[in-house]
Amino acid sequence: MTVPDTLVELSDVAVSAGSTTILRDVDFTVSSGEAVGVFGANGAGKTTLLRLIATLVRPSSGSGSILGAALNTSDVIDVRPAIGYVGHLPGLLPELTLIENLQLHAKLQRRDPEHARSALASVGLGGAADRLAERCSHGMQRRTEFAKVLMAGPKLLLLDEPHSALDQDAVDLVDALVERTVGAGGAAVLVSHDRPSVNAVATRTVEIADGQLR
Amino acid sequence: MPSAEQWNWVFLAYAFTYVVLVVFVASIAVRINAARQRLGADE
Amino acid sequence: MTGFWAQVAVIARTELVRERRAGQVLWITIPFGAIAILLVPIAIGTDAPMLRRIGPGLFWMVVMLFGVLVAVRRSSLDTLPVRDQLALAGVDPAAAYVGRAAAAFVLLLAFEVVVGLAAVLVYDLGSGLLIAPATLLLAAAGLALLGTLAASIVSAGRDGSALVPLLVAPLSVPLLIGATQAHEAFELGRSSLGWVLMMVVTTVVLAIAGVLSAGPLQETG
Amino acid sequence: MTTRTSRSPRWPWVLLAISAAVAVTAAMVVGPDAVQGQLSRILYVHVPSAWLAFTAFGVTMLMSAMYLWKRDLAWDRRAHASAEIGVVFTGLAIGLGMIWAKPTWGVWWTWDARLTLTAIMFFVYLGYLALRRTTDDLEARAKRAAILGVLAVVQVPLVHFSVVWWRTLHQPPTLIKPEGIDMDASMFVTLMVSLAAFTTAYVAMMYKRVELARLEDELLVAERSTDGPVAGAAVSTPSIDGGA
Repeated sequence: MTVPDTLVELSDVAVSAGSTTILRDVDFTVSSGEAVGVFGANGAGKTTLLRLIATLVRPSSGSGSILGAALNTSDVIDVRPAIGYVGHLPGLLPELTLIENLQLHAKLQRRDPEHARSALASVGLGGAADRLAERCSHGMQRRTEFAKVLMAGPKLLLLDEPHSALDQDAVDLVDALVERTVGAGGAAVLVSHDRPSVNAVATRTVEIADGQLR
Repeated sequence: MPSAEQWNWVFLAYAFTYVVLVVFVASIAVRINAARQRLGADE
Repeated sequence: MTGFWAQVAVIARTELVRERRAGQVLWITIPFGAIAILLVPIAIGTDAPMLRRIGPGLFWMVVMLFGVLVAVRRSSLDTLPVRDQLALAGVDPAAAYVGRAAAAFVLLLAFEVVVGLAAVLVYDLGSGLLIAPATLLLAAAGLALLGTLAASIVSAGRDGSALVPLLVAPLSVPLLIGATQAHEAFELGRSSLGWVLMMVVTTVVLAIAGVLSAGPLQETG
Repeated sequence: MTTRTSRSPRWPWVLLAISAAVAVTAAMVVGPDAVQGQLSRILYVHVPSAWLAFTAFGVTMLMSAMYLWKRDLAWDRRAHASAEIGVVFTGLAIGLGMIWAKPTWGVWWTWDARLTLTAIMFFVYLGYLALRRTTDDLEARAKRAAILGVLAVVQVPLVHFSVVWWRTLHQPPTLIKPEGIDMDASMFVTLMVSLAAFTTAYVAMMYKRVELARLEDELLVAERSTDGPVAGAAVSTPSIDGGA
């Protein structure tokens, strides 16, 4: 797919769950080649902002577009394969092996599952490919998530606390992934409460507090 | 069945109806009061 | 449209692989159903002609009440991180619903066969029970669709697993009546077609309801 | 932030007191039925409660559909209120049916198709109410309950049809049915008066129960916003790190 210059555009967006407002007055733009770091305390709305950009949360008001697809329309389904989202908690099926998890994801996206093994090897999990996800540590599961992203080669990278539970090797790997995506004309949004770890790769930073960007 | 005995069943039915409806309405009233009190305490 | 059915197949296969590894239905639900068949004569008496007469009804009751547990089983597909990943992988919520119901259908068929065999042996039932593959298939399909739908309706809340059987049991009445009456009609040499058709209609209605509500149920919040 | 809920009006209760007084008087003075004798007076409470049970569930279905269409929680509260009232009237109808069945047929329970269906409905909506207790997220709760409310719409006719068909094959209708009573004009008028009184009771209860639902929702919101970092419509304050 062709990548528009503006990958993320949110204007005056609010998100509420029940009667609680989680995000409001959000104006946020991410252009091609940017890696934006978003900092804020726990509960400030970081994760919701990221899930909003990932099209997993619907805005309750305002408008926006992700990779050229307007939010709140069915167009977002078409751009989802170009989004690489790694949440705070690993989204692996515990009863499947690591390799099966990657293959499942590839099959659902109708991509060739063949590269799963090499993707796992490149995050240093080549030897654990046939281990059940539930028997892997949190860090290993997060590495597997990054292998998933590596296989898909997304245009828009969305990382929640990208360095948590990772050792230095994996941190370097994640940073390289961000730089590669951004270098190829894509963009990345990294949210964290830990400023130094993300500053290294971010081209720009914003702060979030009480559901508002500033 | 003699008429008097039939009347007993009729009274049972009406008493049952009365009790069920009154208890239900009372339960709504009690719950409303409890909710109002807790809301008041919050403010 | 091929995408839809490919997703259904992938989801169903994944669910079955999960079940093969966890073994919940095979090692818990099915033995539980089989022992229920054994408990009834202990409770009401071991009179052979009576058991032969009430056996088919007991079998269907065990299928409806205990088979629900197949749909209740906790699935890691329900956790938020996994749902996020599936949504981003482009999974159609309706395909996920049909896929999970298909897996539940396979498991329920296995449940029916094992418990049915137990009933045939213990209650000395004739061949009548096994000559009704149509009712076995339809009951499994209907219960799978209904149970999966009920499980996804309650999945967001607490205490969900206890609630599913309460939601499913009253709404499964047409399936229970259809299955037992079709069997009885068959035994009496009458046509079971009407009862089977009723089960077909119920199954179709449940499938439509499940597919239509899959989208709204997946939206979070 | 919390809008003070207005209290539900008093006039339905005044109307109810009057109509109930008229209805009970009428039910006591109207002539007894030739076959059933004084027992026929149970008709004037049994039939209206059964009728209102089904009406209340019908209202729940309508309000559920309205919620799914408009996504306004006010519809959800009406659906909830009506379901709870419906369950009470269903329980009442079943209880009264038993009180009537015992002196008439000598048993508390008969497998009459309508009675069986009423009992099943009771459990369907008990499940509906139980479902509502499983989450505090207002929107998620409303959506799930509404979907179940609509699922009941499509499934209950099938339940009804299957039960009726099942009973017609298994039980020749030889028993005297409540509706089999040969009703003269005075009995019919009394039944209508009673129906009006019950409907007034339903309306009055709806006002109160919706008020309660509104208060409970407000309470949930208030409790959430006092410990959550982002208050509903409050002026934003600088957040303290780790404030969540």
